Amino acid sequence: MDTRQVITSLDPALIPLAPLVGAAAAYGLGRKNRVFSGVIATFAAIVAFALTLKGVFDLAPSAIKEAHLWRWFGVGQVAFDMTLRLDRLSSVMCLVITGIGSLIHLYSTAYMADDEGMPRFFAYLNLFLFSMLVLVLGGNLLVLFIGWEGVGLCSYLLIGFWFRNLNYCGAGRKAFVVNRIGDAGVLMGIFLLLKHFGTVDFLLLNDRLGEAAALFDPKLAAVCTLIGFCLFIGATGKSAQLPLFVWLPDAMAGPTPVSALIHAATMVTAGVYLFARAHFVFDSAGAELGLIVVVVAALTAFISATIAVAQNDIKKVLAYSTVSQLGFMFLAAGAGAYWVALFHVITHAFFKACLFLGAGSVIHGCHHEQDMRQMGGLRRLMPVTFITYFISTLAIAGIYPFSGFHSKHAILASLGQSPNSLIVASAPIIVLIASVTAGLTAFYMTRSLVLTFFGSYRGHAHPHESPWKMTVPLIVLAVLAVIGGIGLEHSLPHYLEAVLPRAHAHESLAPIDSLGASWIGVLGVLIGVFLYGPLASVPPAIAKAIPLLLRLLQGKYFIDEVYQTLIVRPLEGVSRVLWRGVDQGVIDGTVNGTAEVVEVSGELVRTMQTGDVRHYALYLFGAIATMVAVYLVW
Amino acid sequence: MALLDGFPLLSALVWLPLLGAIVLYAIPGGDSPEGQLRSRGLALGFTVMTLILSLLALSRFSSNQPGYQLVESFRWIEALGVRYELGIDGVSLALILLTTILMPLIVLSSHSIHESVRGYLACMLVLETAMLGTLVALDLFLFYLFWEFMLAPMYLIIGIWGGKRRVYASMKFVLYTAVGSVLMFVAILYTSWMAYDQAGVQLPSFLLGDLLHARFTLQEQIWLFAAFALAMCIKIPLFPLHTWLPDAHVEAPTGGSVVLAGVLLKMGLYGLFRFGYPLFPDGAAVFAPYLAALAVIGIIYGACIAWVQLDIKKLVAYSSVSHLGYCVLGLVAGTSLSVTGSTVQMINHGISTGALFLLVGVLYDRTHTRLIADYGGIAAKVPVFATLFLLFTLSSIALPLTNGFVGEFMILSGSYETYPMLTFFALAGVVLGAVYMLTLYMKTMYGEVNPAREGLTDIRLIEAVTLAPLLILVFWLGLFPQPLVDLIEPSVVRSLQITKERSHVLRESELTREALIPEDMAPRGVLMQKQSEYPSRPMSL
Amino acid sequence: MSVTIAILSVCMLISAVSVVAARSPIVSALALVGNLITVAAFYAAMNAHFLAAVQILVYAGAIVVLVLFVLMLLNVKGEAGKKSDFILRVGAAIIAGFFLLTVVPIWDGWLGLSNLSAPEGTVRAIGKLVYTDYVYCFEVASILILIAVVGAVTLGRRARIPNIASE
Amino acid sequence: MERIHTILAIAAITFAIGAVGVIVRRNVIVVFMCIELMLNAVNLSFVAFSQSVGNLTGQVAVFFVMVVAAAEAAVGLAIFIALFRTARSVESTSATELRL
Repeated sequence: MDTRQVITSLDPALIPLAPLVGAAAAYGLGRKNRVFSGVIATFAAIVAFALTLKGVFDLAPSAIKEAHLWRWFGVGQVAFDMTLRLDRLSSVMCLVITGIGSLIHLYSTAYMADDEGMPRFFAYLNLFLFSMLVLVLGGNLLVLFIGWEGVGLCSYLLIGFWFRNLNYCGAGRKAFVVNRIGDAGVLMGIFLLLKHFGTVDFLLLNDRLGEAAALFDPKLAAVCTLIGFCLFIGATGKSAQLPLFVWLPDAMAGPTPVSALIHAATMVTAGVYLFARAHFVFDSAGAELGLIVVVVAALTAFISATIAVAQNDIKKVLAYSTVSQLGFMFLAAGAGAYWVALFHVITHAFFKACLFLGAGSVIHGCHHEQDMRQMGGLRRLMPVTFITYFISTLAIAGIYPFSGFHSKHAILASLGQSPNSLIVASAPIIVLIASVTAGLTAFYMTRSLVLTFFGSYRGHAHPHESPWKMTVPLIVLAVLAVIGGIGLEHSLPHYLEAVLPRAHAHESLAPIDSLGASWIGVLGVLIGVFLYGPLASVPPAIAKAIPLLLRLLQGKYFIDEVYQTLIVRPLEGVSRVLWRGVDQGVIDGTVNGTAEVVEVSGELVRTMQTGDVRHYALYLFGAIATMVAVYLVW
Repeated sequence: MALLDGFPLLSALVWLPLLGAIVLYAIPGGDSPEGQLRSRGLALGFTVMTLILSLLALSRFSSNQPGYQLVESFRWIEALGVRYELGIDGVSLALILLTTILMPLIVLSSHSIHESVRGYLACMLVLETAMLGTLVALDLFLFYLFWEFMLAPMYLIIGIWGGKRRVYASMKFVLYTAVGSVLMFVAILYTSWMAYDQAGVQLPSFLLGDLLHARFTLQEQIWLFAAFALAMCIKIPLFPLHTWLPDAHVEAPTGGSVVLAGVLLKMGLYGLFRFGYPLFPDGAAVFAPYLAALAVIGIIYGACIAWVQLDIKKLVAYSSVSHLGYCVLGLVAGTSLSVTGSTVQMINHGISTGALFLLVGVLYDRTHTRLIADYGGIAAKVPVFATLFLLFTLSSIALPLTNGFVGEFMILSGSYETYPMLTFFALAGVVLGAVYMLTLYMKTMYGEVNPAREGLTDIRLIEAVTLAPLLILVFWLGLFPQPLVDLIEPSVVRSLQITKERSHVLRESELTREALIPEDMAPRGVLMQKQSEYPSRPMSL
Repeated sequence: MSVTIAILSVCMLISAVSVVAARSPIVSALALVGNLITVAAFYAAMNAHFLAAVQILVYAGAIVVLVLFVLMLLNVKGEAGKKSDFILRVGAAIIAGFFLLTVVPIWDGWLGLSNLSAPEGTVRAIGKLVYTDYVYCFEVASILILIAVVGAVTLGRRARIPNIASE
Repeated sequence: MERIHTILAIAAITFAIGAVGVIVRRNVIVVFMCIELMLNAVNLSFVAFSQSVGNLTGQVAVFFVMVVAAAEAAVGLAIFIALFRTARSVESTSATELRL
């Protein structure tokens, strides 16, 4: 770990520069010719991908390419620089971002073809790529924070892209605000780091923590736990974990490519990347932090899986499945197996992006119809979309040859071998919940597959296969979803060995055993096929039997409503009271009150001026008399 | 620059706008169309010349040279010991630059004023003189003179060219500020008298340099600082004393709002920084926790109320209360990082809120209404305006890469060391900030187009020219704030130094055996404890 | 001696009260004359002979005559007995009470004065004093009287002052 | 009883009566007379004091008071005539234009 060579090179700076220039060009030139903006944006994404490849090509295991751009700001010893670093960890993320980003850009040129806001869309999409790359390449926590809030902003802009519809904008605002709550956590973490270690630069932090650990500083664990917890809050905000996941389902209001890129593949994984990048904080933190993370992750996975089962909107199903899969990633991250979390990030990026783009293709085909009950029997009408969707469903279900199995299996395995004693102790329960969730995942994905592609077409549009620009990315992603698991199972840990602790491959099972190990996924698929295939009458019967449970699941456990009534409404009420009551009532009251007092007393004195001389004589002599009396009495 | 050595740069800087106002009235022509155009041109000319002078001052200012620079000192009122003493340091120069940059933009934005334009511009120029004077004065008496002098033109601007309730608003504004500053004047007199009494010289003096040698007991310091703080906190405005701001903003014309939010509010903070803390360090230390608490309450209180506002200008006004709460927290926290951050945030707030008011002005000129309900979905109608409004909103909610973030981050990280709990609540302000600004943006810009706003025209050239410099500044200070920080930091560190030394001197003179906070910096081990560099009383929150 | 003082005091009080309480102004003018003469008698009793003479000559003779002249000129009838409103009467009573309060210390000799005999208040003595120590006052007094005369003339002239009531 | 004390007491009483007269009476001229009454009371006490103190300054003061009284009478009466001409009455209640 400490034999790292820091090479100064411009690569890390060029990678985010491409989408930035692309965004400006797309918006600027695109206004004249809409399609042109799509081309520029896609080209910029591809250029970024190429630059990443070039950067990664000659990257030695423990080498770090650093671009120290300029001193951002600094007072006294505390200083923050704009430094971007490309090392093995960030290169993996960059490849995923730019790779899938380019595919999705290509896909969007067709998907958004008939939307007059195309230049704006592609400008925001490229801006998102820029922010995500800055986040990943950030040399210190502050530059990471720039990307962190940048992606929050882009997701706000893209969710509310069709701003005519107010509740889309509401969803965008909700996403931004909930992310902001998470960002407050990251900020808190930064302040703690500054206070206790004087820097937020990852390399320096790594050394100082190493020093402190060597000195067996008693307070180190406590401080790191606190910092870790703050960063975890930030991660839950950005990666939609239990308390702060409410924004992700609403984020489906944005166009589908946005959901695919931002709310499936890249942005939501930022939390996992933060864990991997700041692993030294979590490693030296107390065992309780790891346990909290794992428990929250498991609960999130399970709850969102149960909700997904009862959703009828295809994008909502995928959204909750994303939240669930993120739970899996945090299981691994919490357990200290950072490379496994990254492994699942990559495989999830492949099949989830494919699923979303497939859903997008279906929606595009059915003229913006998102309700699965209005679809069905599309396998003949949209064969390519069907095949790719089918493959991805098998992948996410975690069935042997597909990538989903390998990463999920690695996660469950990592729980057992985690250095964190508490996690190992609680591993059985966590694994049980995870397996049940995996089964549920298989079930609801198969349900969505069957409802959309099998049976007869229930909608009244006439769906058609999407053009090549949409199907090519689907195919590429489907292929990656298949080979991703096997391909990366051993090469990824080897690749990340120098950068992440405990990055060593698990012994891979023989094909037959792994087939056996994926029995949960197979079981889920079979139940799904039977329930929504031949025994189609059974689900409505179940629904009638336990209406309460169904309403609870469809209503998403009413978490939104709980937040609304417990936090938003009272806050608004209090603000109104503060405004009317305190601000105008009390403070202005006293101010205007004093004015009135002066006015009233003025009025009183006025009555004394009667104009009659004798009254004045009275006051005059009265005064003299009292003076005389006082003089005498005194 | 040899030829400029003798030239009294600061006096020229201060009195040039006043000369402009006089020239405006000297030339006949009054309110005829070409007369108005000529007076606008003249006013613009004078404000730009003042800007050039301030840039000249910047070029001749070297930030690492200790003490005040470009000092001019003449005897003025001999008997009272009042000297006409001007001088600048990093902090005042930064605020001067903010003023001289905003003023030309305000003159440019005055195209919406049609009746007695000459009077309006003259008021603005006189106001600029008063503001610059306040920033350069080193003599407490002169400072107070300019401080009071600021009220008159502002009263006229709100009172004559304001909205419907302008008389009430301007009266409230003037009375609020006057009450505070009268008390301050008493404190000034007392201070100078004590200094004169102790120093035994034959002439009293109001010079800051001399007053710093005076000795005050803790009791005196508490009362004197309270008087200063009251005047300054009304101006800032700090939480309970802020109710004049929304009324003043709502009723002021566009230019009035910009100068009020952009510069006038900063005078309070500048006053505290320049006079309040150095003169009465222990008194300040006693008040510090309370001011910090009020600041944080102000942050959250301002944000909450802004959220439920119906009038855009009132919303932005309450957001100013919230933003300046950060600046106060930064100043009171007392570490060099937080005080520098507070000054930087003052400049940033001036730019972003100034721009927001200009934008509201643009809307107001077209629709003559400021109610959020009258707008809706105008992003489709005015895309360029919507983009500009979005960018300045982002700067206002402190998004990284915009100027707002730099100041806010420095304040919060700086004040975390002295007031950890308060900084945690201030963070809630960051979230609330996003809530109310985005709500405003959503309600006005997004959704179906409001039928009443069909014929809305997009930004004209003159409005774009007014906003362009501010937009450049937002991103330039967001990406490269270090030059500004380098300008401000040495003066802040020096002022903190003076305050700490003076606090020791006063404490020895009090001969109280108070346990001093161990001043030596803990060796930079793992847990680097850095207490506030202001002398702090044991009861910090 | 004390008998004359007593008589004079009684006359003084009666005339004072009748000035105030008299129904018609003429009666009160006459009562005022009586009062002035009593005061002149007091001066004589205290050897202030010059003052007694001047009192009678100036005060009783000139001022009260002038008053009577005005009374006659304006043909003022007595009031129709309208009592002035309550507050004034109560106020007057209270003030009178306060002033009478001063009598108490005088009465029990609090001032500690004695009956020293002062030099004769003859014309020579007062004249010497006026023209030596108080000559400035004397000049000022003469100017004052000049101003008073000029004032009276301007006020009295009929033509110049617009008759407000008639407009 | 010292002679001086009775005189002073009488002067005080007369002064009080004059004050009451000034306040109570509506007729302006009677008010004027009451003022004269008060002045006389003061003169009396002046003389009494000069008597007890032993020098003549008291009496000179009385002399000057008389001068003032004379001037006052001249101007006062002129005012009353002007008042009568405008307000047709000498009641103080009829001249209240200066009311706020």
